[in-house]
Amino acid sequence: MESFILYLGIVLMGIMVLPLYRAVVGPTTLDRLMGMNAIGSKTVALIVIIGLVFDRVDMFVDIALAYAMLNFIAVLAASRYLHKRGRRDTAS
Amino acid sequence: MHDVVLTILPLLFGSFLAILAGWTRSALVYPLGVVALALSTGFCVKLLLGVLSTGTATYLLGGWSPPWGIVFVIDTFSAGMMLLISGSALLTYLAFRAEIIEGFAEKTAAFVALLLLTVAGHMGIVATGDLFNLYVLIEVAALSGYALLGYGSGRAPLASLNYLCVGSVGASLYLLGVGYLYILTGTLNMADLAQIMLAAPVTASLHGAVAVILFGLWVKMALFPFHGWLPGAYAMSSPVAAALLAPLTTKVMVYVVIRLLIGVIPGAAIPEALPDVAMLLGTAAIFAGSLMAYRQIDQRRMIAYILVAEVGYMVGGMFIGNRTAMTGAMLHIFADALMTLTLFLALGSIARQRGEMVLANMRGLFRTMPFTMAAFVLGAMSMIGVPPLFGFFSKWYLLSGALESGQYLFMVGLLVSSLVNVVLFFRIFETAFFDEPGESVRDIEHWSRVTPLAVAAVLLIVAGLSSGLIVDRLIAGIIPASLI
Amino acid sequence: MYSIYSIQPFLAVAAPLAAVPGILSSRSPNIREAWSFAAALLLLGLVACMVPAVVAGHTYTWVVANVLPGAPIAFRVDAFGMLFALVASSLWVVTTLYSIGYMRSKNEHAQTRFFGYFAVSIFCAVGVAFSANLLTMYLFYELLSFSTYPLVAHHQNEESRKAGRKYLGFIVGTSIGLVLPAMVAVHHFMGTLDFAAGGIPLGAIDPTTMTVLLCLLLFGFAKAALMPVHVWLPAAMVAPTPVSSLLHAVAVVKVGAFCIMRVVTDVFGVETLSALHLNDVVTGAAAVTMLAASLIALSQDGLKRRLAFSTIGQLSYIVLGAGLVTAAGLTGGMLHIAMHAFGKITLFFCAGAIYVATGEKYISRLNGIGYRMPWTMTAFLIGSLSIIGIPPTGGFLSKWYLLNGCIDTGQWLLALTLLASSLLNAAYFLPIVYRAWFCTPDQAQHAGPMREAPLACIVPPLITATITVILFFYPYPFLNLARLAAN
Amino acid sequence: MEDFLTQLTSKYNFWAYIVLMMVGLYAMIAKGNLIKKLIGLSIFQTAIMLFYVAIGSKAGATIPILRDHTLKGVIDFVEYINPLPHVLMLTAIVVSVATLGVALALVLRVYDVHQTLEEDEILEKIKNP
Amino acid sequence: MIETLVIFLCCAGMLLFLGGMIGILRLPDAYTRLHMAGMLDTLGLLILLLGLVLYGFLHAPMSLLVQFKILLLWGFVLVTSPTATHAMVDAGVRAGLTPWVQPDAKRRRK
Amino acid sequence: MKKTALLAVILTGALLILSMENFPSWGDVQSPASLHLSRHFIEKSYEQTLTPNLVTAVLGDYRGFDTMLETVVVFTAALACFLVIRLPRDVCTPGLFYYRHTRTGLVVRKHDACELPGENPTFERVDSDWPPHDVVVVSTCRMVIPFIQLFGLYVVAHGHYSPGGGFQGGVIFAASYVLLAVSHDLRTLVHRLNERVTHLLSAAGVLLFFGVGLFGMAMGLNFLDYGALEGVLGMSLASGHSLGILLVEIGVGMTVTAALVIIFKLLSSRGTVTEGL
Amino acid sequence: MIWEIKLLALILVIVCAIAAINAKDLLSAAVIFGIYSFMMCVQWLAMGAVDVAFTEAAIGAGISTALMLAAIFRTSRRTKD
Repeated sequence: MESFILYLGIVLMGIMVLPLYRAVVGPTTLDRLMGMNAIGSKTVALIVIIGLVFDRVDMFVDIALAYAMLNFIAVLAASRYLHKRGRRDTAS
Repeated sequence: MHDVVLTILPLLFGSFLAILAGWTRSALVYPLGVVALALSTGFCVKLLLGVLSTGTATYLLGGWSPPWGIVFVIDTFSAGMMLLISGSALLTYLAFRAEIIEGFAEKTAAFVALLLLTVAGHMGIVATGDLFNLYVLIEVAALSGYALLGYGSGRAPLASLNYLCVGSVGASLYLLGVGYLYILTGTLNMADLAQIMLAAPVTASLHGAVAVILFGLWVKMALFPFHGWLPGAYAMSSPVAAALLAPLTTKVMVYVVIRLLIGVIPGAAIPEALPDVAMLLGTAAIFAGSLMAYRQIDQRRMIAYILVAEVGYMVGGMFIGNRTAMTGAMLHIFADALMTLTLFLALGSIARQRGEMVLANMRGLFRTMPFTMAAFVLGAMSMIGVPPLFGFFSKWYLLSGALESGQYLFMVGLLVSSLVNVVLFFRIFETAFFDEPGESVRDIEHWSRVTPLAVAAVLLIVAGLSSGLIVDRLIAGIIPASLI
Repeated sequence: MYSIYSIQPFLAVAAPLAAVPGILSSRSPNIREAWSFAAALLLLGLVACMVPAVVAGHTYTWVVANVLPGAPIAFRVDAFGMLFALVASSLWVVTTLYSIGYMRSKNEHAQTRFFGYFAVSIFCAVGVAFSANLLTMYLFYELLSFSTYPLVAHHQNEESRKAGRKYLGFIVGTSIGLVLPAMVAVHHFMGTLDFAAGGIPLGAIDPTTMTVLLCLLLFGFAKAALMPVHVWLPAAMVAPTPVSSLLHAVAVVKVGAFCIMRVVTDVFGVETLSALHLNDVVTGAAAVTMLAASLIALSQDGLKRRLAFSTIGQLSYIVLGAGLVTAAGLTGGMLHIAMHAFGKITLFFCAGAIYVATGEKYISRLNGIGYRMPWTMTAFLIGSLSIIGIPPTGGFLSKWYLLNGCIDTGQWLLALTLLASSLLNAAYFLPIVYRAWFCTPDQAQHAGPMREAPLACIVPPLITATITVILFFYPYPFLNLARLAAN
Repeated sequence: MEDFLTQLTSKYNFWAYIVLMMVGLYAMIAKGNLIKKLIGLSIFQTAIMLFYVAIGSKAGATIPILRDHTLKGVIDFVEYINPLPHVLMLTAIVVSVATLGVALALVLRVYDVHQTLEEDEILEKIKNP
Repeated sequence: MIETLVIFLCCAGMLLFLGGMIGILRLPDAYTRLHMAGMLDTLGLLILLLGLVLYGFLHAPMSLLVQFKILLLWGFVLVTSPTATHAMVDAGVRAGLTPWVQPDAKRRRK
Repeated sequence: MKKTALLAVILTGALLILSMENFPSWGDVQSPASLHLSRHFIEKSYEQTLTPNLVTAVLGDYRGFDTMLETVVVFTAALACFLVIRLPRDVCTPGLFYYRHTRTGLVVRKHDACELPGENPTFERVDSDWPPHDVVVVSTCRMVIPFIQLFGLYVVAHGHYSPGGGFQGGVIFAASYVLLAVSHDLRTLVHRLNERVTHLLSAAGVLLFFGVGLFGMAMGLNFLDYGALEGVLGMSLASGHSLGILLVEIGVGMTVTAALVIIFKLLSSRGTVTEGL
Repeated sequence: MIWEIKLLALILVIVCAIAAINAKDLLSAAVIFGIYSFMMCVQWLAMGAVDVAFTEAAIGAGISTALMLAAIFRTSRRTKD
């Protein structure tokens, strides 16, 4: 069962490559933002899984929580940028 | 007992209080700074006297004994450095009273706090006995320095940003080197590290660690190929920041290297090629600094380039590898700091009256601001290396040490740079002495500006005459006997 | 023969400096000049106080600060230093008087500055005279360079600034570029910079290094104007005449010659030099300079320029004396410092007086001036006789000793050079005298009745001329000191 | 070759940090945009932090928070990862964010003055204002 | 029993993730990709977290506090993830990003 | 330029890799780094400080001075931003005033502030004519922010037992304010935490840290020696240290929160502290 | 033990770093830099450095990105390289 969790983690890590591709390649900023959000949500799960692997999940869950929050904030801030500046930038 | 730490605490405390005061009773901010700096200077004097009578002082921060906790270790040389730093900061602070109070409007509190913090950072760098703590202190000093230098109009922010990039890389490289040492020895305390390294096998990694640390510090101290940030940063910023930081930053970094070289890193751990490279860079710095100083129009920029050359002096001196040259490098830290202080203070007061610091704006200054110019002359003479001013004696030791080891190119560099300095400064003197000031000039020389300047200038003579004493009491005991 | 530890040398050195605040702060010219005079007399008194003990063979010492190991900033008064200090301090009194006359009648600007820096220069000259080691000497030497710079560039116009730059460039360039490393090297090899009669013992430094060091010091003290580094001296002639007299008679060039003498006798040591035959380097340089300078002087039309080249030649006599490394030669060289000083200052005073009275600077325009300014030209005659070395003047004595020195060591070539140079001296000075007294003036300007320069400009050359003559008959203050120093 | 492989496998974290560091350094030197430079600086600093954290790692050890700390017992240092590099890097991260903040403030000021973030354009503007 | 449930939930979560990611890769424009990401990602994470909580009962005995925290995280994701997606779409619209229209549909409408 | 940079970078990298030769291999338990200092910390710190999180123990206590300086660095950064980009107040006052009708979202632009009363329920003062976030985002954030702040406090306080501490908690706390500014607007944030408060808070945080240190000195021990707390509160020595760490973490949290909020406010509004991201 | 995760994370970190410095506009660079921080955080977690990872999550993902966005918001997102 432990190895299942470990494999879970590895697969999760592997899946992360796909949004990373989107985030790196683009083509629009929105895509990158989406990639960031997707990676963030995977990572939250990954952190809990690493915690399980270390057998110290009580220590890791705080981080996962903080991670989710900050990911949210970052995404919101970036989309706020697009709110305010996006049109002008696309126009230019 | 608490003397060691009491030299720094007033500054930190003062900076916090300055912010509190700035948002409640803003009239208190400037006096607060004076009190903090004066207290700090006072404690430095006390510390110096104490160290002179009882020997190296150690202070355990948090009460944890080394190597587990952080310690401050003050020997005679570092006590002298601390006094130098706090004293020169106090003089700058007093001299620029008008600028600090008026020039920053609502931001005075922030400025004063940053000023105190940067001084505290520099003093901490000198005091600390822990490699990582040193890094944090470097960053405290540097970060506040960036802000002080970046506050200004025109190109100041760009210059400061440039400084920030280079400085951060330097500090990071230092940090990396500390990591290398840590992985090899498992400790961060300097004394402990010195012990372990004596016994440790000399390997490529050890050499690499030392090289990276020194490389990082060279970047921080603006040694020749990495000097790009220095002239801009000091020439574009407000005169207060330049006068405060120009005497401190590079010199303190040189101090760190010297401290590492003579107290921590055993000779075997230094890569063989490193001293040669350092000598080469030092000599190149002297030539390049002098050459570029010659081409400058702005006088502050010119002096900044001279500073680049002076860094070359010190780096060369400490890597020549004999006792005399090391003494010279150590003495030159004091000398260079004092000279730079004098020059920048004088230029600061002149800039206040005349605006831009180009040669044409310095006409007739001897007539309108005689005391300022007299001090400027003393500082310049010291840079040139005229006895009995302080600059001569450090140069003497450097020359003597270079001769002992047969570093003739370095000797030539020292002499050439002195000669270039003659040309550079006499250009100013000629204009300031012989040209008419012009009709519209109304220069004012206020005693509150002149007094600190005069103190700095007189100190140049006094320190020069007592340089034998300084070498005997402060420096000679620090250099290990193994260095011949 | 014992050493007296006393603050007296320090006081003597500092005496001129004491006048500076007074000069700078006084508003009226009278007070300013009174300060100058007071300081000059004070200095003369302080120096004279020490004469008896020095003549008796004692020395005064005083350590100001221990700055470098083996090289403190210290003063020591010995016979040679006393000789030079005596010359400088006594001539300062006269020069002050002359300056007052000159500056007032020419109505020069910035007189406060002039007198201030003048005092500082004397301070440096006396400092050089009384220094106990090479470091102290270097210190005052450098300060002298910087403090005479404003005097040289006194007129502030483009020409004088250029001259000032040249002056400073040569003097400071050589002192930092040549003397400083040599000094460092001496300190490195010997561990001390103190002047000691023996100098460097034979074999302490290998001969090649020794040669290099000697050359560095010989040409490093560019104030002595040995041939390749003499360029500054004629250029500096743009300065007001009292400055020229200061430069050429009292302070600057004599300081250079003094330094070379000191270095040869007390740093390298006479025995060492002669054993290594290094004195030939010194005498060679001196001989070349002597002849070349005299030849150049022949073709100069500017009075002051001719005097300047004459000075270059005469300084080489002193250097030659140092290079002869015999007692007679050294005595002659040292004595020549004094004799040339009195002679040359007379000439400069006269040149200045002519300029004040008539505004003439060129020899070709001096026809018949003797009738118009008989006192001046008499003094001029005596001065030139002394420089040439014709008997009833002091110049004869020093040349006599020098010639003796040459013959003692059998250096006939040098003796011949000396004589040839004296002939050349005569060839460039006597025509001026001839013109002044025996040619009829081309224009009407010099005809007319006798119209001398102001009294303050006339008295000093007469005094110095008189002293020049007196020194022939009674040279003992200087001669004794020189002999004492040479032995 | 074998040596190289063992080196690579036993120290790949160290190697990776060097690669990262070089990426950051390259950005700082070669990129003309000021914010790119700052990103490079941040990468550079994180690379060093990665190195430090790698120093602390210990095979078969757990995170440096004591397990069952209420039980009195002998704590074996082998069980826990070395906490000291973590402490140092916490401080370093804080320093790096502070540096970033100040740098961005300066960037804002630079933009106010020169209206561009490209270094070459700024230099151009300084030369011909 | 719980073990099977855990494996099922985790696998389901991973599948959803995978689907979402393939959607992110393959779909033609940002809005459609966001749609996939927003829906499948959120659901995947939620299910996966549930699985992990259950696993905690089973193998690594967690304190209730930890499970509560994971549930808190669950709730947090439930609230914020759609909001974030919404904000992103909003931003895209306001930034003037035009939605993709199927070329065939256009033609057919004609 | 790029080629030179690449060359320099590769050379440096090669040198660094070469000098790694003698490093102990990965994860070596017996390497000097895991033996000398860290062994002492792992084995002794719990009994000396009663703090199971070794990182917190070392950070807060053994290397407390480092941590104080780190806090000072953050404080410095805030001051630096303030000094560098804060514009003078008179420059910040805009010539135009915007008022939004709360029902319709219509924005009215006025040249003079006095014409509308400040406390008008139908109109609210806004910074510019940017459209606000829609109700979904705003209300979600309104809901989430207190939760984040609570979590931040928890992280500060629970640093002894789990990862976290003053710094992380402070950042999370600051992030909640950033979220507030992003989801509403900067005016709301400034309304909650005005400049004066943030500055005072940042100084107060460092002063708290400093005060704990000075307290040690006042009790005759060294600076930052938390053992001094033992005597006053009648605790054991180790719990005195534990309390000291807690106090210190609170100070750090205060400073970090305030400083980051200051930096964000200044950066996002270009020094005017009116309209931001 | 979990070296696979570490290795993957390491590769992703490097990819992100290179992508961040090569991004064609600064907004993207900032966003990718945020991802970089996430990955770094995972890397540190896998190495067992929980406190560092926590800090990096808070700093890199949250504040750093927000600050950078704010700065870009106030300047320009244009970049030539």
